[in-house]
Amino acid sequence: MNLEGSFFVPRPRAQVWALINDPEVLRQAIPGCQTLEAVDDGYTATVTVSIGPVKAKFSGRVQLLDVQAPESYRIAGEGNGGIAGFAKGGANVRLQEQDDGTMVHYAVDASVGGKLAQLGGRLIESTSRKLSQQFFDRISDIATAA
Amino acid sequence: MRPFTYHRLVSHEHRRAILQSCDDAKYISGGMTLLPSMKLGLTLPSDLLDVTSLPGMCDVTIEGRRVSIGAAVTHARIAEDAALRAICPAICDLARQIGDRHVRNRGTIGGSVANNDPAADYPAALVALDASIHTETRSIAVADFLCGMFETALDEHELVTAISFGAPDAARYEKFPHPASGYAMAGVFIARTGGFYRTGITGASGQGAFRCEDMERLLNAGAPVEELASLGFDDLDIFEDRFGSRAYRENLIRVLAHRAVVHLKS
Amino acid sequence: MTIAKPALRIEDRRFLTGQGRYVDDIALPRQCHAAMVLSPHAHADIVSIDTSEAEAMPGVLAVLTGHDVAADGLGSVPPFFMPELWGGPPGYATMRPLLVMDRVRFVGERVAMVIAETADQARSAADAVMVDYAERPAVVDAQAALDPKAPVLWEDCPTGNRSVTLKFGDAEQTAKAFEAAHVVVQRRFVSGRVAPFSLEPRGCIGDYNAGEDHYTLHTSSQDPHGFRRILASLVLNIPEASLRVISPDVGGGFGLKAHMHPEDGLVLWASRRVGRPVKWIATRSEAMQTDTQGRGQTAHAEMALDAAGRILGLRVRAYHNLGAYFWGTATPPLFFSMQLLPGTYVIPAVNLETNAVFTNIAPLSVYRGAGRPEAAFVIERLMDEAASTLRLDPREIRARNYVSPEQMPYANGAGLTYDSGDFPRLANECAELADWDGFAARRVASERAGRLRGRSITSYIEVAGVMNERMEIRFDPSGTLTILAGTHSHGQGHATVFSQLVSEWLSIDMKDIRYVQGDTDKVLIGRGTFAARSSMLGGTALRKAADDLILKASKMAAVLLKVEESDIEFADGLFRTRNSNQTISLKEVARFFYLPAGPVMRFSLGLYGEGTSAGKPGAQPNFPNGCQVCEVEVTPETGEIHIDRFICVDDVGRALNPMICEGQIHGGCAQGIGQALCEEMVYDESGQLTTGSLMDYCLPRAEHMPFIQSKLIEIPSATNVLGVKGIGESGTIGTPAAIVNAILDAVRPLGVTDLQMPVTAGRLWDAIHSAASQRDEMKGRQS
Amino acid sequence: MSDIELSINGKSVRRAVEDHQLLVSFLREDLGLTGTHVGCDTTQCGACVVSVDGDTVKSCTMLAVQAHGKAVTTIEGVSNGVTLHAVQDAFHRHHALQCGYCTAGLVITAIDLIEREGSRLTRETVAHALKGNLCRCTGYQNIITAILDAAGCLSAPEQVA
Repeated sequence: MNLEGSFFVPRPRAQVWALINDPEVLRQAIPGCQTLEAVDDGYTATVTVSIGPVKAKFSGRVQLLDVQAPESYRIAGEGNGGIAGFAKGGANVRLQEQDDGTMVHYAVDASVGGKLAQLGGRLIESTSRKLSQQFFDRISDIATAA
Repeated sequence: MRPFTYHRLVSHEHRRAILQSCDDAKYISGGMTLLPSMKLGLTLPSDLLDVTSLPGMCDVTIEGRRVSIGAAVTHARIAEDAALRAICPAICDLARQIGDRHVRNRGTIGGSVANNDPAADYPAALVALDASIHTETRSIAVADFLCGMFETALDEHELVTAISFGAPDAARYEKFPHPASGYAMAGVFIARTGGFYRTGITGASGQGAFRCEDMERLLNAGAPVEELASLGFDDLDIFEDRFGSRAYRENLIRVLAHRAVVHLKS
Repeated sequence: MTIAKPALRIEDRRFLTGQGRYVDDIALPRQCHAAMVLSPHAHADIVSIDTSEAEAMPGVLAVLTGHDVAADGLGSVPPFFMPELWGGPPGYATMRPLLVMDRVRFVGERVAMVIAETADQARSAADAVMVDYAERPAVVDAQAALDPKAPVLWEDCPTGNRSVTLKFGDAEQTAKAFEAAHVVVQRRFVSGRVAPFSLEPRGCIGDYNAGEDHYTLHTSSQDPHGFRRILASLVLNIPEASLRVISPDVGGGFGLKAHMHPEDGLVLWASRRVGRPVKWIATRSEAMQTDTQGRGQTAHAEMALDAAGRILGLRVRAYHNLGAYFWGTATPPLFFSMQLLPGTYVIPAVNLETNAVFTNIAPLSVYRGAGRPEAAFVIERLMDEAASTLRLDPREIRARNYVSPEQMPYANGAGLTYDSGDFPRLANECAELADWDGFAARRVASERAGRLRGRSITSYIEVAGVMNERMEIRFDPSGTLTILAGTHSHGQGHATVFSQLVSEWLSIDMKDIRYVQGDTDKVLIGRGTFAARSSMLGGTALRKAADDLILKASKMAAVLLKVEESDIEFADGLFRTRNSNQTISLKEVARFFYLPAGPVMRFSLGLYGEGTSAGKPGAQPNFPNGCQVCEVEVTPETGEIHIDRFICVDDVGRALNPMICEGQIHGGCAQGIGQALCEEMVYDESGQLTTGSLMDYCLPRAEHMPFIQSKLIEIPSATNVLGVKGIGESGTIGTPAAIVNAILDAVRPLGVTDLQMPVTAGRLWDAIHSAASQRDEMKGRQS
Repeated sequence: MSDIELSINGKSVRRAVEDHQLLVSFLREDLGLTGTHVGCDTTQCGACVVSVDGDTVKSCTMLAVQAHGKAVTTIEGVSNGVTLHAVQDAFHRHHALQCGYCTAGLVITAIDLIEREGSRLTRETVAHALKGNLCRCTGYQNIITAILDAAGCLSAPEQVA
């Protein structure tokens, strides 16, 4: 699954950068995220995801990589859903300074393995898109409201 | 399959009582989506509550132009019901295009609606017919009920008991099935009531069935069918996969709408 | 007379009444069940496996891993054979363990096995086996795997991810042909991976008898003796006599079941470990991930022609995606996809090459047609490209290039010598049946209805009949007889066809013939059934068995009729003396072979005949061939494709049972249509299978199928006494090209010049749409 | 466990079954009626089709407890064991089966189809009605022909062809 998009936040770049590095913001933005705890090189997380009749609970880690403050990073996650399989993916996020705020550009990639992958491309693809979109929509909402 | 306890519900009191005692209960009606995902081990309920014997769940009632279909009525029954066909043949034709004949003999309208698969057929009709979804305690307008793919306004363990709608003067469902799964790559339901058109489109968007107001404006304005070809869907999350690009699915919506309208006008 | 008659199948009754007996229908006393733990990663090191939770679950008897396999000394499995055995260069052969211990190389690779009281319990516990993986980068595309920077699957393979390169023809001569060409057409052709998808998933039951130190395997197999050889000698390291393999009713094979799979060894071993019979039946999801697949070839092909449309040369560079292992019978598709590239045409110079490449997807093996459909697709698509370029009728360009009957036997330049065939005649008959000349009117009618009509004419040739075979015929004292077949029918109707042969040769009523196959304790040896081999090799061996039996019986007849053996003739089931009218029936003679005393004392006890087909001319292959005319209608607004006409004219050498021949053609065509229009196994970049169920993998349904009009032509094969040519694969071979060429013919006027399989409605619409956009753009630029 | 009582091929059967047991496993494993097969796990292949109270259903996607009180007909109950049912006979005469694995589901489906649609069947409607039954061997052509013949709908030219 690949998804690209961008949104505008009427806030200075430094402020947006701080937000997207704030674990509490990330926790609120990651769809289905129940816990997000800082560890040495990132965070451990538990996330519950529903796809139709299927509900899978993933435990895994979230890392911020290639950090070029205050301009860009890659947020990468991978989670093990036990019987259901695993999911992994990431988003390259870039903040572009503008006169009246910040443009946030993102490019998401995600893949799913194990039994979940057998649910059918239709469900996997649209769920990954939906969750990715939700994540950035929430970031956008939080940043705008901040 | 993993062990679970099966309950055949006989009344709503019974239903509530059983729910009290279960960790992770799920309703089963036809089971056409639930059982396959349970077989894969991806859904592991502790209890299955069979709703098909609850009172009224298998009734089809028609009062005046108001149609009410019990949630446990099968697709096959809807396809073949003579009274329904007399008042709203399009819903029968839609039901006849779901899955295959064996699936239609088990699968139910309530199960399909509660699941809200973005490529299921009924949601298109529900949207176009401005249907109401009934539960034991309330009735929910379809616009409020469908909340994106696989999401509905149902509370946890709230059970769909019936679907009702006012029969349109005329309606038509056109579907292009996915070659492998048989779900809709795109499905367009167009209803006309009192000279006004209402539409419901399924399959094409990852977010589920939607109403196309641009299309309705064209139709209500009496534009020639050829103008449907100018419809754009840029603001929608149109789905794409190996069997159909975004452009292809957008085209299917236009072509299917064209076919439906030609049929309605014939 | 029964041969050449459409005799109804004697095996039908048990299937029609639900009395067939497939592996999963067998329940052995005290049997328990196995489930596999599959790798969810395409490429990863196994860091650790924790079986403790699984072991504690209800009903679990054992949880076994690759370490247990190693500790018990079970052998790993090499390919059935490598190209070297067929005269190719040596390549890199992988050794595949039954359970992987250290590193997984495709999604679905088996890393552990759970044995439990019930299948549900075994599957639940398999889900609870915790495997910790360290992922490695994966590569799924064959050409990408040849990039020096690509992840390497087998570090000790000296040629990176390339196992072997096969070359045919003459590079220099071909280069000259291209220099002299009036026109060169070239294209890239992809025959994607497809699933054999037998309706019966694979399954097996292992049963170890400790008292006798003997194993029995019930398995869904096309080749029980082949399974036994590998399992006994390579996996279990036991004498073959210590293993009995029974292949009962088998619900379709299509090449998938031509070779053992890891589970066959695992259930035998597990049965020894737990002391009970162990059954394993694949779920469909599991089968989609773990089963071998077919095709998997990308070919860059170019053809040189003169101004008159005569072919001067053919150059092809191809890549076969082997998957993670060189496994099973992956060798034949490598050869046949190259060696049949010249097709039915005279091509003076060919330069052909394929590279077999390791990637992180499921292993490649044979699938109905095995290489021949890939070859036919390349040559037949090129012929239409050439016809289009030279503005020649597709029928005419073929007519100018066919190998003529007078040129037989014909060496095709790629290592095969066709023995017989009349390609021009087949093309003419096919075109006539298809009302070739009426096409223009039909095209106009279609246009009036808003649809585009296109057509194709496709010639194909296949090579059938590999290896040797053995058959036996046994009389019993009551005068009925049993055929013990080394071949293995799993839908092909052998019980009927072989009985027809024996019935005619020996004048024994069909109802007095019993047919036995698929049990290594009953059948001495055999090669099973694949590659359209059974009518020729089984039939030839059966003929020899009948001759052997008649010879033995005629000695007895001579004694009974009190004449010299040379005075005895056999005809119509009777032995007759040449000079008198004395006769005695074969049945009566047979009875004497079972008497406790009398003339039998001079002979061996019992009457049976055995025959093998081996050595020249028995081991020469035959070359089934045919012609197909296909007409399609395309609805341009949706890309929907309707196959309106599908005519097959097949040279079957000799039709032993025309009804069964046509049934084989229908089934083959359906698989060809599937590949052309909807079937493809697709992996994402990380090696995850994205077509893991029927929700995404589109198997042809009744609605997809045209009405196939079939005609059988009999031009006897010179390579076998029956004159037969194999029919089992024929339908699959030309069909993909026939369909795609017809579609292209329909949409070429819209500017579409190429299409890759599967040509789904969406893909076709996209092609039409982008051709239209390009046209508009060109117009825009010009104006 | 639940107690169920149902009719199988005309005979009354009373058993205790696990709640999670599928009808197909009840038929095959508990009753030994192995003519009904399993070919997929996503309710698509139709190898497991049986008739329940006169409706064809996929027995791999129905619980045994859900069959309580119902009348089930499997392939074993289609004929009397001596004479083939007209549909079975047509399958035989038209070579409508090869490996036989999908055959039970197809015969049950065909009988139902003919009972419902009778003489109105055409090649197209039969092909459409077989959407829920996969066959990998025959290419469906002879199956459709057999069904049309059993329904008395085979047109004369086809019989010649």
